[in-house]
Amino acid sequence: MTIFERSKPGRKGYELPAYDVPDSGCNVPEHLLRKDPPMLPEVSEVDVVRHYTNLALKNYSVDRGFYPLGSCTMKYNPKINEDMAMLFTQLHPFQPRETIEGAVQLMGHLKELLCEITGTDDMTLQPAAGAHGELTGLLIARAYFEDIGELEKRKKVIVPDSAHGTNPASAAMAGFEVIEIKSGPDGCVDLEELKKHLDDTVAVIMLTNPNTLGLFEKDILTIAKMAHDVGALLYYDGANLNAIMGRTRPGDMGFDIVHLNLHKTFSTPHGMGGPGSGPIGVKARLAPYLPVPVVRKSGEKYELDYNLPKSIGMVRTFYGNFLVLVKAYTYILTMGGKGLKHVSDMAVLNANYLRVKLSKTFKIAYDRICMHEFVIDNEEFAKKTGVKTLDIAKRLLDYGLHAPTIYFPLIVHEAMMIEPTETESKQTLDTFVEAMERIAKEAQENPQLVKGAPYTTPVRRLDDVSATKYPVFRFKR
Amino acid sequence: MTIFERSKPGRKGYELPAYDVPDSGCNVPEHLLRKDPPMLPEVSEVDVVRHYTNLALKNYSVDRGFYPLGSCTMKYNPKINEDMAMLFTQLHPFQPRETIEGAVQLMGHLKELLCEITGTDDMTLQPAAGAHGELTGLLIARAYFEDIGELEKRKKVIVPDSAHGTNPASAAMAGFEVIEIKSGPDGCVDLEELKKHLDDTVAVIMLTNPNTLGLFEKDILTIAKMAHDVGALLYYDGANLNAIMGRTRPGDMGFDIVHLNLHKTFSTPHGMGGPGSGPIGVKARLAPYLPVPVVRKSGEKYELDYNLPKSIGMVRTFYGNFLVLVKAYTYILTMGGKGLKHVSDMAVLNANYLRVKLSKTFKIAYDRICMHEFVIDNEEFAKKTGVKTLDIAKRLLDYGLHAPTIYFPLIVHEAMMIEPTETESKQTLDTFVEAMERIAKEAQENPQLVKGAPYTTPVRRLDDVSATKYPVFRFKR
Amino acid sequence: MLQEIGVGSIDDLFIDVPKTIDGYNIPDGKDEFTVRKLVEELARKNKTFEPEFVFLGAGIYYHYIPTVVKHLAANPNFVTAYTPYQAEVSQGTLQMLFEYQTMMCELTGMEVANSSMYDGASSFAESLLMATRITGKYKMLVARTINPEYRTVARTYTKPIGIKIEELGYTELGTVNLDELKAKLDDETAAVAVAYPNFFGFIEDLKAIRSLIPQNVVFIVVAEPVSLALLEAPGKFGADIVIGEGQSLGVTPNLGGPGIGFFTTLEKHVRKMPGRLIGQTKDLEGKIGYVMILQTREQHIRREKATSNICSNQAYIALINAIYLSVMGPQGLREVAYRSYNNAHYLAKKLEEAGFAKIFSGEFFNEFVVRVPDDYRNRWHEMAKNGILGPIPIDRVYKELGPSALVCATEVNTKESMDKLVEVMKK
Amino acid sequence: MLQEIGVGSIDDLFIDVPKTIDGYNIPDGKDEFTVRKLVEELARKNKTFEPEFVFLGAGIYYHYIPTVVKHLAANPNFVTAYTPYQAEVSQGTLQMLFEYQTMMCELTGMEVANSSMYDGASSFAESLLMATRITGKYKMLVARTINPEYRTVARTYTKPIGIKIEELGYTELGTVNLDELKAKLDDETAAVAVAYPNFFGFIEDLKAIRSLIPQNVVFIVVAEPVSLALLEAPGKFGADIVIGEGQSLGVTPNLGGPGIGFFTTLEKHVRKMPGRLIGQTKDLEGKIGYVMILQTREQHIRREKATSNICSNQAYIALINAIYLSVMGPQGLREVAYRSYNNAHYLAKKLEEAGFAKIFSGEFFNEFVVRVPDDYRNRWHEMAKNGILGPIPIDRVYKELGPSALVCATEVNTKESMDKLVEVMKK
Repeated sequence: MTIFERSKPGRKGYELPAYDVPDSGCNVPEHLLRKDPPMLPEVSEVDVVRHYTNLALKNYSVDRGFYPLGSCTMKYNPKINEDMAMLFTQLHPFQPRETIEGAVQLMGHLKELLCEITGTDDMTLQPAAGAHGELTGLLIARAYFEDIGELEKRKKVIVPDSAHGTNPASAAMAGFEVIEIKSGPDGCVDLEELKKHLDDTVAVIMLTNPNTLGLFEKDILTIAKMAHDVGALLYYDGANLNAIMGRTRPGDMGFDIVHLNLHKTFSTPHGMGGPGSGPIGVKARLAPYLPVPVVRKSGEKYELDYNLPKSIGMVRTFYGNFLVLVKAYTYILTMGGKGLKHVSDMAVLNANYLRVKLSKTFKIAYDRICMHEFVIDNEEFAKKTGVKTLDIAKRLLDYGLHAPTIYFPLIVHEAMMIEPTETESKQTLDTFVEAMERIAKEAQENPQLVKGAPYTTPVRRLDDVSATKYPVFRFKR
Repeated sequence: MTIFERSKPGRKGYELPAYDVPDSGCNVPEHLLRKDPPMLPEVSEVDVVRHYTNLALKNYSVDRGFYPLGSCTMKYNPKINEDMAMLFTQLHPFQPRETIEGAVQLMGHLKELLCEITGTDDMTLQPAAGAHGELTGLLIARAYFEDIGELEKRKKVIVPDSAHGTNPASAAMAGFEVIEIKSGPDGCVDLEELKKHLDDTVAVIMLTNPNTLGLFEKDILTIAKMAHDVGALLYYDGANLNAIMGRTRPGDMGFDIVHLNLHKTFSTPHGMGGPGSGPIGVKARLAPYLPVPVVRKSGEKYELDYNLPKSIGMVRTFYGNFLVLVKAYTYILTMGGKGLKHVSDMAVLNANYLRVKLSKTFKIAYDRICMHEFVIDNEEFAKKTGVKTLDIAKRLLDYGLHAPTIYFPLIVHEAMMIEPTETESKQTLDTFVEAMERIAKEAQENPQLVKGAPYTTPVRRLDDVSATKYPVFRFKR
Repeated sequence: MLQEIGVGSIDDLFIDVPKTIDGYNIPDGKDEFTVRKLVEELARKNKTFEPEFVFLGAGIYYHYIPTVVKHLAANPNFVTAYTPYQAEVSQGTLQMLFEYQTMMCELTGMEVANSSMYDGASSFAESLLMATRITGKYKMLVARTINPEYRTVARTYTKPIGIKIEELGYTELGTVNLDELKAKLDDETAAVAVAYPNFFGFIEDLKAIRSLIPQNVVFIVVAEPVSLALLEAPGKFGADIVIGEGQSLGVTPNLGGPGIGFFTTLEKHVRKMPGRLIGQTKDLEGKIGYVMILQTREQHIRREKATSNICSNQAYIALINAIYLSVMGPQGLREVAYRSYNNAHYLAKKLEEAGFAKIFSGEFFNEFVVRVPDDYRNRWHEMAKNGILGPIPIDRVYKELGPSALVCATEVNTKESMDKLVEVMKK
Repeated sequence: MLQEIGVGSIDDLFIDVPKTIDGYNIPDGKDEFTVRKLVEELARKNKTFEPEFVFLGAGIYYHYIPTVVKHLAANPNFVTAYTPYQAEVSQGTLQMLFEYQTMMCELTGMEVANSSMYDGASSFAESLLMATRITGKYKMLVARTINPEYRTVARTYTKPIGIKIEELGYTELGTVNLDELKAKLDDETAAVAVAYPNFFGFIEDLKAIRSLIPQNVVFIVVAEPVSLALLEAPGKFGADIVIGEGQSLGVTPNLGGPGIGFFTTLEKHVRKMPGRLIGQTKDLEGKIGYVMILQTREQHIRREKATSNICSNQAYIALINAIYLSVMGPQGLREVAYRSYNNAHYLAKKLEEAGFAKIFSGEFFNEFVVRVPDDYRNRWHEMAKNGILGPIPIDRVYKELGPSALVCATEVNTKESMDKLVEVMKK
């Protein structure tokens, strides 16, 4: 039942304080005054409580169980992060500078920590999400080439076919032409293919490393050199940073622009899809183009620097999703340098354990040592049993587990992309393996069972197709 | 799965701060040192989070839906109560008096408000629950009779057969002999029956008014006079106060000792069974016997009075369940005098509406205007259909509702005691009526369906009998 | 586990990775009690103000937030869920967003709302990109009375694809100059954008503006959602796109983030719209359920041809908006809007009496601009020291106005606090 | 609704009720924002102390409470559920309590734990009543080193049924006088009760005590649960009943309430035990589940013959205990216990060096008693003004000791804060 169906005219769930300001009367011209009130719910406090409490019960979440969405890094979100963010909720972004000293200091310190982690020289914390960071990074690249007089010739951005969907979309928004290059047979960038497209018309190469197959681009130093030799910039998609902390840094590998997902690697909760945070770190020569304000150390204090004449401007208001920054900062204090290295060690260990265990039953797309995630290729499995990756995913829900990312990356057909993260125990991984094995058996013995899944969820399988074909965008009486 | 089965040796979910106090060595004699560590869970933070998050999902609660347990007053618990209690969690009960001024003031003000509501002259906030208050009240009666030299002859406490089970148990704990008297045909105290047992050997008559049938004892003023005429005290069980606020007060009706359940009438949450709070209000002549400390107004301030030489002592440490007091205080400020009257008006209206609607399908034990609750008598229904009250209760769970109190009061066979409270809307009441009607139909058409219920709950019907016959008190490996 | 994998050590799993560092130059981790102390220390270095003594708005507003909002939104099954990729175990998220979309449609008078954007500014920027997708044209007429930061963000977003933004000035009424609008409108114009109420707090006459704009020019309205309980819905005046910042609907100020951008339009434009959409459907037993729809517009399917690159959004803030609107209802929101309006007008009168003249003469909602002394900025800092977050000086952004400040009142201000402000400003 | 009921007005529903008042002499209700202000004002009239500067225990202790405890316990499906009368929709409550019972059995070394009592004092009182049920005897030997409030409550509870409490004094070791115990033990004795550690913080030799008590005399131990991570479990020494206050297991001090009483015993005594018990069973499909068991002992069935009148208990606090113990585990609890022990011993040494002699010479856990100057009480109030909650003077309760104070340290105190205390006490 929707909240609108719980509604009853005249019922209310709020009360405002007594009001003693003299009524000045309303002078708004008649035609600008609202005639019909919006159809918002009219419900009591208990109605509201029950509605949202019951909605929450219909959600799976990290706090309920295993959530192995590949490239989403659904790690556990420590509760202290939430408490710490609550300490900063009452600040207005336009308060006098001297009244937000602590907040600025936090941003300044966080920026330094993230620069250390990424191997970059400067950074903006403003982007609100990963894709927002990508756009910001590409706008910085654009501003840089414009500044050095090369924008006219450099119109292209190279993106491997295994890249996240946001990469090409961001490049297009930044006004670039997207060149997709095919991966090599080993799942990594094909250097020959890259060479074919690489010349001084290329502005940026965007890479995810490890890539979406969970494989580390082992030729990364060569690629960096190739990019820089033709004057192009190398962009790092940070979605998969959780794999390499403490061992290498994007900046050290030659990346010029690095984006981070604080809601992935740095444990801030995903909130059903956001808010996230997508800081962008850059090498020194790109710092003049960062959006304003940039937090900078000035003596012992931090200042907000608005004086960047070459800046791309702003990508959103104020300082970005500040509360998300507080959570990530809390996480880094908690883990410390050694802890972050341990995070990656355990994330990679867990992924490899799962890969090896599952390889006994499923085909791994590139069955060699992986980083924090790997991809199952169910193409043969589907042909043989008629049970598709989608069916397996739905059946996993019946086992009380969330499904991995499916049908991505596009280069693997019937793909299942699995990222366990470091916060899962062997026990949980074994439970997942067991469920997958049982489903494989079900697929052979009783494929209809799997194809009809899920059975135990609040709703059965939903009809996506007609939902888009005959869209219902909103509740109507 | 229990938390113990999630446990793995060496895993941990806590970390303490660095520690720099020099180690003094441990001088505890060897035989007093623990040899085997307790088998507590060894789990990570995420394990703990998932365990308790998933346990919570298996609970029904007021925040999920209708919870019509008769005599339990499962009203909605406003969220602001919780926030206000959180402001007082860090106080130590032995802090210097001058550092808890606000807390004492709150208790003092709350006491005055509750005295006004009950029509009593003084009060203790110390009892931790309703039954605890009953015991306290009876100990006060005992101390009073001892003080006036009548304890030797007054050994009896009269309790109607419709009383809560705690009444006779409390009387017994206070060293009294319990005399149970039968209700009259109208469900109320039978004056003739009462007269038969009433003489100067009676110390106390304990009444719930309205009683557990939801009927107001209309002869209450006569009963009070009869009690006082033989020198007995009249005790008010406050479980059902939610019915009469703003119209009459126990003290006005002649009650000498009044208990309250702050977790019923005053909206503090039930917490799966506690903490509650059971203040005891008394008429002036009983005030000297209250447990210490008593909060008293002294000029403009409140003081904690420990100087009561005739006091019964203490019934628990400190000031009772103080945080529960804060919640009740918040509720009274929120509702105000008029609001409390409105509470009772609506509670009684809702109960009568349900009664009339359900009377079309079920037999109401005493089908006349009721107060805040009423009782269904399913004896004939059970004979006719083979479906018992227990089955109906279990079947209600399948409809996403909580069941009423069942098999109570004992004087109605196959009883269902229904208290909707004032915080439920007509919509919710109608949903309940509809479910009850459907179950009645099911009972006729397919009794096995109802007798096999519940089907949709985390577990099916549980075996109580062997659980008690072969008790398993704790988890064992 | 290493044995199972068949390697000897963790290091063996990282053979492909060039070891450029050995750990970070970052101190060791700390237990949560120590971390708590450190962060609390930073928090103490900020100053928070009693809401009734806040007279600063400019896009972020203090409002009464009912206690239940925080309690319900804290549910971990909302907080720690992700994008509803598996709809069957995400019906809580999906239904909530569907209801949020409905509420935003109702407030704005529009037909379709997406399930959130990053903030008001990025919503605005995306609305201009969308106007170009709809019209194929690149010239935008943007009122100078739109929030300056929104216009900055819009320039950042639109420059790469060649959009040209021309500003429309304002009159002494505090609203857009209609003559200038008429003059600048031409066949190249993709869209006209105004704010309602605008950055100065003044209420643009949407009817008059729309009547000047040809039907094929996209009419974009940046709306303040609380005001829409009092003001006629932009949809009623023929807006094509209505966007804005949703922070004022139950969200704490958060130093400006997270807030939420809302984005609404008409069904005919829906395939040009950015962002995620939730739609109603049925499961295979005919039970109503909700799923993500029209995903072919989105980046993960359409890649470089997507209507936007947005993926992570502000879904959790949409939840807060939805809970807030559920508690307040139409009546509550109107009461909030009317008190805000009335307080601002009371304050304007008092300030005028105290010598702070209003700069504009039009009709305003809950903000307005006053003339202030040359040294006002110092006074503003001084007031903050004394617990008053006063009207913000705006002459650095609107140099043409000279010494001036933007005054804001909402329902949280009291007669007492407003009288106090007037007294302190006079000094 | 009135029409449906067939009455004309609400008043008609109250015809049986004598109208003695027309409303209350209580001000009208207030909105939550105003209520919040009023209660916050009261809260500001209290003083809270930084935990590291608290040296006051005496039954209620400050400990580190992991952040998750509060978050998980705040789940409304715990907070707003009631007694698990319908087991099938209360498995969360029931399993949690079953696990809580197990943890308390483990800590105490006993066989059965109930699912909670009001507090340590009422648990103690009920243990004496139970001893009489077991033995049919009415004489109790109760150590004077048991918390004075517990003894007061016990007298209140036990007097009506004729139980006689005789006190056992203590020696210069700070523990029970064994000679006195021997002397007072007789055939009428139902039980011997001691505390472990006792109110002075000293560790009673349970082995020695039990060896003096005949098997048919009930041996009751009042235990401090954190200490049981370090000290041998009372069950190992042949205790019949082990009870105590569970506040120290993750519960904030709360001005003393709510806390929780725990209550454990042996299987052979279980039918004499007060309080609710949860047991494991199966559903009709064989799935493990949990229900309330042995309810025939309880008041709602057995009425005046029940083992106790307790009904509402402290189940929610049992949840907090269970979460706390789950997070800390055996290792964490031991670390807490050992740090508490070590801190107290460090502090004792420092205080002794500063001239505050220990009054007792036995072995103590995390509390001990020192000799203080005559004017110490004033100094105690003075310290509180300066943010230190110092050792509490106990000479009003233990007059025989003369000027003395009970010093407490737990793991939250630091070397710095303890050194500071010593310095301030010296003044």
